[in-house]
Amino acid sequence: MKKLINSPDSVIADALRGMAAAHPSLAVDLENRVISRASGATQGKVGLVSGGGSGHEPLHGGYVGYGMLDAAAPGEVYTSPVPDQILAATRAADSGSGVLHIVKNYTGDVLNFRMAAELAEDEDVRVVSVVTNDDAAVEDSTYTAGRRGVGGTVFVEKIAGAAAEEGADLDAVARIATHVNEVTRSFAIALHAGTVPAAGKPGFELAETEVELGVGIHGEPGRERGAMAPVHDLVGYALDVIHADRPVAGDVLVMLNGQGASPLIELYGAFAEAVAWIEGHGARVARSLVGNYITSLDQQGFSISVLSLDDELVRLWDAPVETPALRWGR
Amino acid sequence: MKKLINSPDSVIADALRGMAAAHPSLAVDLENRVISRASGATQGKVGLVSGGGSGHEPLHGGYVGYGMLDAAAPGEVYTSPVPDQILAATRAADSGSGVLHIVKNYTGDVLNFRMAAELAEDEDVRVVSVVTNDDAAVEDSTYTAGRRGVGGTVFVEKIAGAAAEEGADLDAVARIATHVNEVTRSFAIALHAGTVPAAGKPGFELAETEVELGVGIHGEPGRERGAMAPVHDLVGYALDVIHADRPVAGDVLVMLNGQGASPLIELYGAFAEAVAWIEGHGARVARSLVGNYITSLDQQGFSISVLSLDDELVRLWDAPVETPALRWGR
Amino acid sequence: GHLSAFPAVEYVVRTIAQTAVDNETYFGDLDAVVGDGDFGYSMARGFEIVLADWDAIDRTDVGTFLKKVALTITGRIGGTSGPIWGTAFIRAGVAAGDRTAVTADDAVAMLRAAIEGIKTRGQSDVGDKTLLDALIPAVDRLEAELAAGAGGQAALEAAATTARERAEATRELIAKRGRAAYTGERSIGTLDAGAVAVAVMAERVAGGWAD
Amino acid sequence: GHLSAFPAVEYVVRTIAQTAVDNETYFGDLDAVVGDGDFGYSMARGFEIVLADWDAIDRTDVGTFLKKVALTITGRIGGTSGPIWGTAFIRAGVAAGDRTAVTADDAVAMLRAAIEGIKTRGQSDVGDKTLLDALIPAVDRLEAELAAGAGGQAALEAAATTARERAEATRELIAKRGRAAYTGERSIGTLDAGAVAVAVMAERVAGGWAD
Ligand SMILES: Nc1ncnc2c1ncn2[C@@H]1O[C@H](COP(=O)(O)OP(=O)(O)O)[C@@H](O)[C@H]1O
Ligand SMILES: Nc1ncnc2c1ncn2[C@@H]1O[C@H](COP(=O)(O)OP(=O)(O)O)[C@@H](O)[C@H]1O
Ligand SMILES: [Mg+2]
Ligand SMILES: [Mg+2]
Ligand SMILES: [Mg+2]
Ligand SMILES: [Mg+2]
Repeated sequence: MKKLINSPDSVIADALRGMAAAHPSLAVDLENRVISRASGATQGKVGLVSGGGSGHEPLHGGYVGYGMLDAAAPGEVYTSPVPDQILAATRAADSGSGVLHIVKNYTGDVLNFRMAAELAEDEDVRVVSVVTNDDAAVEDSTYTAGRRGVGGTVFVEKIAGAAAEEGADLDAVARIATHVNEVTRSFAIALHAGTVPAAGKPGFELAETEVELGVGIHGEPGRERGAMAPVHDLVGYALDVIHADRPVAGDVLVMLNGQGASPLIELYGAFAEAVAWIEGHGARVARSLVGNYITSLDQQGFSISVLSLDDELVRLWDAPVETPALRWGR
Repeated sequence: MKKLINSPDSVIADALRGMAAAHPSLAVDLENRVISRASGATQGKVGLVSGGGSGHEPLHGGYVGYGMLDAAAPGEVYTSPVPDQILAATRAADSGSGVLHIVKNYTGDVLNFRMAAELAEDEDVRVVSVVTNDDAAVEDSTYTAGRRGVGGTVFVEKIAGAAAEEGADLDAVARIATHVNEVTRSFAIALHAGTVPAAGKPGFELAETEVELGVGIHGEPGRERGAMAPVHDLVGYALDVIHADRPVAGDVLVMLNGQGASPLIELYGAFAEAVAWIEGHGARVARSLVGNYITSLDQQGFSISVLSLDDELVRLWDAPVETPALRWGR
Repeated sequence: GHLSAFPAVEYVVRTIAQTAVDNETYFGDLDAVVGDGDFGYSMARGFEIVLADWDAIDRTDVGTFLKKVALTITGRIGGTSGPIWGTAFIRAGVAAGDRTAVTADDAVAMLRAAIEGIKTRGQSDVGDKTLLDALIPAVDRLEAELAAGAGGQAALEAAATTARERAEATRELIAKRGRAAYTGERSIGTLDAGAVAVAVMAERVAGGWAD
Repeated sequence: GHLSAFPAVEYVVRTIAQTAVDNETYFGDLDAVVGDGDFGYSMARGFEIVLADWDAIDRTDVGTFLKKVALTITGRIGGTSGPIWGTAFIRAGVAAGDRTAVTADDAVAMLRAAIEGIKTRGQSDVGDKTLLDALIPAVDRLEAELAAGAGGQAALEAAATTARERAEATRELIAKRGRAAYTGERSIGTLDAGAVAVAVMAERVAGGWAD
């Protein structure tokens, strides 16, 4: 394993210093590991906080800014942040109108965010949590840990962020966030595992002829190993799973996301296949994102997220956003 | 080698279909392989055309749009486009005010652009060419092919694009483009070679303990193999070379660019080291870009480009831009 | 060094912490099979601070001591393990209260409290393929041996043996909680990292115990 | 099939094209060492169209024929090779003019014209570690052998031998042109892909030639 790092222990601290230097629009608290808007919490606006393990950049720090998050709490690589850190992010995001916690559904994230929310409530900050769980690869059952939160989290942050910026109150922002999560499904396929710096070797081994179908964003194994195939077939497999779980119909927002080490030229090729599949099923790609939006370190592969649009969601999606990783309209 | 492709022969065509579907602001001519603004050439504005081998995405197609290029001609992977294709891009960019060709200094690119320029002149389109050659890794001598054009090309496209948008005439746009190239130096280090789809194996082999110092954007070998080292040292090496060639002083624009397969968390860490080095040398990072802007397929590594800013360059850099890969101010 | 206020409690906590630090790679590798591989790193980073701060931890009473350790853990260990192990230490501390010495019965009660805390926090129980699958049977065995009149050393050895057997037996379980749960059936055949950690800790506690 | 209008010229062009197609991987691998590895792909993609369109190429005269081939090449082969090989075919075509048959002297003149075209287009000459390092000595040798009274087959064999020797000798050169030039001294010890291609083509032309 070769990586552009100083040591596995300094990865997060070094990256935070880099983010601080690269983005004057961000305030980066190196001590507490909190990324927030340099402008501070917006008076009268619901605050949006997310966080989770690092290694998914630009998620979440890259989505702090006008129209999306107010603060983010990055944990160690693939490890949820600790309660104190989330509490500090919550404080940074609060202007008195309450704070929405956007939490990806992993036990560690859920537990630490819950503890942070309790601490915040003790300080009279009202917190509502929305747990994202859009991964169609995992069976949803009350007997399991449920579905994982993956790519749909980006949609939740953008759309709930726009609603908050428009002045919606905490319950309304939570409602739209919950709705976005409900109408989104994602599925990921990996060609080659990423390497956690502290581990020093890829999270799993795949032969030249194999792919991991339904892989998680932390390199968790998926539903099965499959045979390597043309991107047409891989994209078709992913969309078949999504479609079986929640029909792909009407106008959709599609994110063709790279896992970190698949080049953009491949992601565009994969997106072309996704559009062909979706149009072949009578739906329409009305909005899209193609690129690295929720990654898994240097993992090779892609994920597809499909959201069913309605007029309000289109309006909120199109609303201005100004963050390091997503920017339009201003 | 596993890639998200259908076949090595379809990579460019598939990616162009994907770009067309992803970006309504672009007109993608699949037949001639030309990417231009959907709005057409802007009346009264100098047209900007660039192009070169594919595999460097988002360069150049991702920089077509308001404030940057009018059209781009993507060749086969790592292979310059053909004259007819560049001519078609030139036609798409021309509104009667002449066209600037931004050409990276590689024999193939220079020859094909020259032939295209001759064909365009036959059609009474005035063309001026600016050849970028900012790679400090290569010795510049009239007895050689000269320096390679690398990361500085992004700066040239952005800044010359802003000048054109402001209404500068062809000679003035060419002058600023030439100036940007002259005040920019770049240097790249690779940890692991990228794989050209048609070749099916990495362009070169590096041991776990080795890095390629001064590597080119097509995986061309650099000045020497070096020992793998902490990112602090790698960044220091790159900046030492740049500094020896053209002093890093005053206010600078820095691009910490990923070669395609190095994750953003590492690029931010590398950028932190670059900022520390630059400030340690009494200069100031006044503007920056951190991310994948000129890639080499799935190559692991980074490049640094440093441009000496003055007030006019800052103004043109900050001017609004609206392209798939670079966007601010609108 | 400090004067040991409650040597048995300190010994157990210190052994747990040292085990976590010593087994960073091993525990991480176990978690990597169907989890995400951070268990070893998280535990080592958290417990190494416990060791670094060791002499300074408030020893007013056992409850205070354990709660301070708990705070260090939750403040430093992210992921699932922070809340889980933090809760265990908090609850054990609450059960110990202002005691400054701990009997065998107290110890069992503290472990029971820790287990209840983990169950509530993790919404988990025996059979879910978590550390509880080693911890609960081990504490049952400890209590039974002590009740049957075994000495501390013998009872701990027996409990460690049970912990190890049950940790091994997690291979047969489908993970229902934690990150491994997302893999469903594919988790069969793999060891639960947390259960193995409990077994190794129990073995080291027993191995160094002197009645 | 078509009726061959000028069989010798057609034979040479066809052999060049077929050699390019057959050696895609080999030529690409050679270019990958210090270049960028696309030489084989570019040549194969360009010349396979020449072969696919073969029967339809305008054969009004040798000049027209070669210029049509040249257009196919520059319109399809990107990189350095398109302009270089395209220019070579154009210039040979211009030299051939409206001839419908080609003598040995004509052939040498056409090759000389092609070489001049490459030099001008590429700003290159013998010693720069390009295809010229095989092509120029080979044409010199061809001319000398013919002047000494050798038959076509013998002269071509001799020229092919020279091309091969000189291609091998590119190992000793520092690349001064093309992408390999950026590596400076590190290009020493490697073969120039273009020069090897010229040698293989010359060998195949000679091998299949019948006086
Ligand atoms: N809900 C739960 N309740 C109790 N223990 C759990 C739970 N989920 C996971 N664990 C334990 O935690 C261990 C993994 O810890 P860790 O790697 O920190 O978690 P993660 O990376 O999934 O957040 C598992 O091996 C298991 O023993
Ligand atoms: N300036 C030049 N003049 C003549 N031949 C050249 C020149 N530059 C390169 N070549 C030849 O072209 C070959 C490489 O062709 P190609 O791979 O198409 O070029 P590139 O990928 O560098 O654009 C070299 O092996 C060399 O023989
Ligand atoms: Mg984890
Ligand atoms: Mg090339
Ligand atoms: Mg884990
Ligand atoms: Mg080449």
